[in-house]
Amino acid sequence: MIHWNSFADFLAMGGYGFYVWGSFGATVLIMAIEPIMVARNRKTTITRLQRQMRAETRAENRNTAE
Amino acid sequence: MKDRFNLYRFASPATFYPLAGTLIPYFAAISVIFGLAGLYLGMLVAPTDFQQGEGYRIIFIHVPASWMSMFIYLVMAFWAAIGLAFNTRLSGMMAQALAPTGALMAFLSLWTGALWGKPMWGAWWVWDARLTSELILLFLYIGYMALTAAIDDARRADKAGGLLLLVGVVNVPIIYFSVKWWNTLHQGSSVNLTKSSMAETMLWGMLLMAMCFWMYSIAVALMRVRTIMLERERHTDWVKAELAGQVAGGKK
Amino acid sequence: MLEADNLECVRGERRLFAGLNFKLEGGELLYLQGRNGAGKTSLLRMLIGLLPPEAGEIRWRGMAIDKLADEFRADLCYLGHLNAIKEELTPLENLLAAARLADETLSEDDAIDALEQVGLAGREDLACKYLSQGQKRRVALARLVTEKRPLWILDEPFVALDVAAVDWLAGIISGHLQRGGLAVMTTHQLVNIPAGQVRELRIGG
Amino acid sequence: MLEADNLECVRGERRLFAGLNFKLEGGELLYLQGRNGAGKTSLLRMLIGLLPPEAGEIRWRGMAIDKLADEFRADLCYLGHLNAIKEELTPLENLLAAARLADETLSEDDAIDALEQVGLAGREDLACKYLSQGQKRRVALARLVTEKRPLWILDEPFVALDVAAVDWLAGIISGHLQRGGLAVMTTHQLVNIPAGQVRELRIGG
Amino acid sequence: MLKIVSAVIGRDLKLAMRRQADIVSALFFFIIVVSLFPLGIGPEPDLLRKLAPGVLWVAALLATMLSLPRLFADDHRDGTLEQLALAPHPLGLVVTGKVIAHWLVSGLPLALIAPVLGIQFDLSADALLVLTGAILLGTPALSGIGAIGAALTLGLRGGGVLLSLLVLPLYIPVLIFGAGAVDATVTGLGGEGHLSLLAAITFASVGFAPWATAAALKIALE
Amino acid sequence: MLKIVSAVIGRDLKLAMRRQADIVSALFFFIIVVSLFPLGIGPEPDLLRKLAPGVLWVAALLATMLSLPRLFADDHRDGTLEQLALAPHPLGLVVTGKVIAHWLVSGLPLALIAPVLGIQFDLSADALLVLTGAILLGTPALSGIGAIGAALTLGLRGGGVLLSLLVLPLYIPVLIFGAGAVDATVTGLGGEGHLSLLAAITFASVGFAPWATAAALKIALE
Ligand code: HEM
Ligand SMILES: Nc1ncnc2c1ncn2[C@@H]1O[C@H](COP(=O)(O)OP(=O)(O)OP(=O)(O)O)[C@@H](O)[C@H]1O
Ligand SMILES: Nc1ncnc2c1ncn2[C@@H]1O[C@H](COP(=O)(O)OP(=O)(O)OP(=O)(O)O)[C@@H](O)[C@H]1O
Ligand SMILES: [Mg+2]
Ligand SMILES: [Mg+2]
Repeated sequence: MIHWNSFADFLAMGGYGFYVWGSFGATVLIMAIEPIMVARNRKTTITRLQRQMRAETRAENRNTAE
Repeated sequence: MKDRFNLYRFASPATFYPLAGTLIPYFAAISVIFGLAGLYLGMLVAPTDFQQGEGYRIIFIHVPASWMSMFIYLVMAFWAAIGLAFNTRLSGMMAQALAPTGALMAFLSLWTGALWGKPMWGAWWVWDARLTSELILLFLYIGYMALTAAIDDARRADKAGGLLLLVGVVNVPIIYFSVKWWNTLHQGSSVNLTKSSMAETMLWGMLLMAMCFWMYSIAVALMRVRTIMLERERHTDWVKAELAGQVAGGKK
Repeated sequence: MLEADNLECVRGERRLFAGLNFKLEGGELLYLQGRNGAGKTSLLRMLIGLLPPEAGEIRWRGMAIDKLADEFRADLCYLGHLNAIKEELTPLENLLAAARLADETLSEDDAIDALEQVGLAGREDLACKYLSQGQKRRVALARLVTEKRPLWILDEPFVALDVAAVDWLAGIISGHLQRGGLAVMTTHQLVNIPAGQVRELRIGG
Repeated sequence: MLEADNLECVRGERRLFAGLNFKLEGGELLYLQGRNGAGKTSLLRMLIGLLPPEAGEIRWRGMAIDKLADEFRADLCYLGHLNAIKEELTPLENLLAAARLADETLSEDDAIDALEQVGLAGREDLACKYLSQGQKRRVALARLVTEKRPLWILDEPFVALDVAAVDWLAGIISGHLQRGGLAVMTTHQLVNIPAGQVRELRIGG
Repeated sequence: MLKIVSAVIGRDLKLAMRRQADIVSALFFFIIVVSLFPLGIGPEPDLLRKLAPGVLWVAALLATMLSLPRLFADDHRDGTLEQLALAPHPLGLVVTGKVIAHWLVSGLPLALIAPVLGIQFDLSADALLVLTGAILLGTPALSGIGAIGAALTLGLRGGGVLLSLLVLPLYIPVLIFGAGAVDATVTGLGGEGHLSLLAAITFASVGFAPWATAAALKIALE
Repeated sequence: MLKIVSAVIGRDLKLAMRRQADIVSALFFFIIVVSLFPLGIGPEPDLLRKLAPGVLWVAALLATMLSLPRLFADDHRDGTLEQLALAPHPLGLVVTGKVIAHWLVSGLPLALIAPVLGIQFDLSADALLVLTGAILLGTPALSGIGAIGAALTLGLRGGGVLLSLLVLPLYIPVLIFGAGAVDATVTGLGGEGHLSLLAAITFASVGFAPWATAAALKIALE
């Protein structure tokens, strides 16, 4: 069922390789980078919020101690 | 009054957050499966197009990306309407979580369209109604993100952004029907479930890829909305518990 | 006539107050107190319907104010810390324009009378940008002389006024209460309102 | 060291003061007084060379300040009512950036020490927009801890500070005077500066 | 209803007259931008004639856009906007008045000066007529749509650039039909179709935009 | 001397990074304005190719101009400008730093995106190269000259429009030589002459403008 005769054919895309692979490449790149960015953003947000929370509890403890 | 309270609870971040967390892997997995199947059909099995040669294979990205760019905008407008009407907290967060993905889809539609246009029309870009309105869609996404980022107060940001989404929604039918209303270079609709003008494998490849894009968008948006929830609800008890749990249980 | 039912206010991320209740009848003045940032201005803006409360309801003559809409606003006169006057217009023009926009009829003579009462006689034709801070405030207060609406909401009305003007304004508010009007007011200054029933409400500890 | 000779100030069309003279030596504090709008801020801005006087001259170490230019400014530390801090930067970044722009060397450790002294320990990494009004003021004041310049010009430095911070700042100013520094200050609050010679100057009647 | 709209228009026009800078500067911006193009592109009359509708329209868009940030900003800063929102009639009516006044101050002068600038580009009398008509018909839509953006960005830091980001994409249909009308006349196709589409856009946006704007203003006032 | 300039640049870039909106919006304004023209003028590639240099340059002018009001406004409002004026070195050096930072944030991105937009107008590779070079060479002059206008209108009501009135006429030489360079390349004459004139303007204005700006700032601070 496979339509291509060789891997080189597949890469060449009948002369449209640049356009087809340009499209697929950009898509793969974006779909790989976006989740990574989201995950990284999530991690930094969590550490920041945790630090803020610790600072707040510390401040509260100080207030109640006084 | 009671009715409203129920709705409020249903859309409560505290219940939605863990639900989203469990759903994400499933959506991601489905997306990968559909993607692989779609690529197999589209890139390896589908025959050459008699008019466009192998160049037509861009369709397997171009059309799903274009569809998703419009669909995500509609979903955001839907959430905006809900948010403005019922003042639910979750809807604004959903809209904000979807926006970057929608913008990327619009960008991909433009990018792949441009790469397709060069060999087919001999130009990277023409000023035709569909292309222009898709470009406007990208601008609307960016405008929405810029507006919500510029407003410090989250709830005001949601309302103002929601209003913008609703005003901009007129653009979506213009994109969709532009090929009918104006006589343009861009090709008209060819997906028609009753009488398909496309080869069977092409059609299936495209539909599978569309599913892949759809599931991908859901997964990414859910990931993003979870972060937004933590940020916005950081003074509530459930977020504090969640954050404390993350320290004890290590990275999740 | 004016009722607050279990109001809650959240600004930014902080809950300023919750479960706030009061009931005000004709002839009564509600005197809001609280330190800076306690949420007094926020409460006033809820009462005039510009800030939707996080929870709870405000009723005027027994109806929710967001249902009443225009009817409620036709009974309301609000004076914020901003004077709402145009620097380019003269006091007289400002007063007339404000009345037209609030859908009231105000004759030029009445307007001139009002300006005279607030001590601006002879300055009716000077653009407001040449007035001093206190005189600008007086232009804004002139509205209280001409307006005959039952509910006054005043946010720090005594700011920038000298002693004589403070007394005059206190008298005006008393007269309003004696005619059966209601007023809600905040101020950091100690002012004695000679007539009418004064009730105090302290928010934010 | 700092001398004002027959200064005159005109703002808009009004003459605020004229024929103003004073002389300030090391270890002395000049405490400017006057009602709102008397021209205190205007005088301070003349002293730092941002507002040219209508008439008269200001001398530092015997030389006119507009001749000295950079040399004078290298001896000067000014704190206006604006805090001159960037909301987007953290207190630490703000302090370091201010020092670099003022051509001073400030190590990160010293900056952290200064922030701790003004009671901002633990907030070095939080963007300033999340700080309260008083905390923002403290970031601005942290400059006084790190800076070692002889002439301080302070426009209402106690605004927005709580009691503890007011005492702390009074102590800092005393220390500066004891080290032989000069200071010119305005404030509407009554503050006791424990050490150094305090001279008062009232402008505008 | 008409009373309040006309009261708002009267007040805004009086203020504009007192300030003058407002009216003059939108107009001068328009003239300068239009005059910049021949400098950037060169003096060939044929080329310029083809450019004229596009350039004039883009300049009109930009001139309108630049005057937008002040549409509500002054009223917001001095507290008048609050009072307008508290008046006993729908805020949408007040906004309608303000939009009309804005058009009278910033749109109408553009339409009046456009034929003069069109002559610089060597347009025919016919084309000048259609150009004027199109700008007359289209600028109210610019004021209406722009009001939404002005209300959404009211009081925000860096609001000016944000405003242009929000509003320019929504201006595109007006631009296309407005410039299309003149183009069609120049090429002999007749601009009526474009003009009627322009009129439809203007009616829709002047009718609908004030209510969206009023909603945005209420959000800004919270 | 270099130390203080680089300190200012470092701080301004850090602030721009924190805000992001600043960088993005000038860029997007540029993209949108450039995209508006073909919509107004029609899609003929021949016509578009002739227009491209003029349109890109006018858009660059306008994008730079719109970002100018905020060049000193933020520092003015929060009191930092006073402190900068009181630092023990000439204010002109500080302004030089701010102008360079402004260019890095608003001019450089325009130069980088210009070739992409040039493709939309179907320009040849040669023309794209000269276009990028011209924008790279010319935009510093825009920042420098613009800074004078920004300082002169600092704190004035309606400053934005006034600013454009002051600054746009002064931008005209940059526009003429910048667009001329691309034009000359397209027509095969070679754009070197224009480019060197552009470089001269840039050198002169970046060297001289900060001192005029510093004087204007001192007046605004009185
Ligand atoms: C940057 C340029 C382009 C943009 C913005 C664009 C945009 C879109 C959009 C929004 C759709 C989905 C709408 C619908 O399904 O009716 C679409 C579908 C499609 N596009 Fe494009 N397009 C571009 C260039 C091209 C080019 C160059 C080609 C091929 C020569 C092309 C071929 C198609 C096809 C075949 C479909 C599917 C239509 C259908 O079957 O429903 N597009 N495009
Ligand atoms: N739009 C807003 N977004 C976020 N927080 C706000 C907003 N407006 C006010 N706040 C905060 O809400 C609190 C209460 O503000 P409010 O103006 O109601 O105080 P107030 O009691 O009137 O004080 P004052 O006596 O100083 O007038 C303050 O801490 C303020 O910072
Ligand atoms: N740029 C200016 N143009 C015209 N008049 C001005 C200007 N700046 C200040 N004034 C006026 O000069 C007078 C003195 O102002 P200044 O700020 O020096 O007063 P101050 O003594 O510091 O008052 P406060 O105690 O309120 O701080 C005021 O009446 C003010 O209106
Ligand atoms: Mg208040
Ligand atoms: Mg002062």
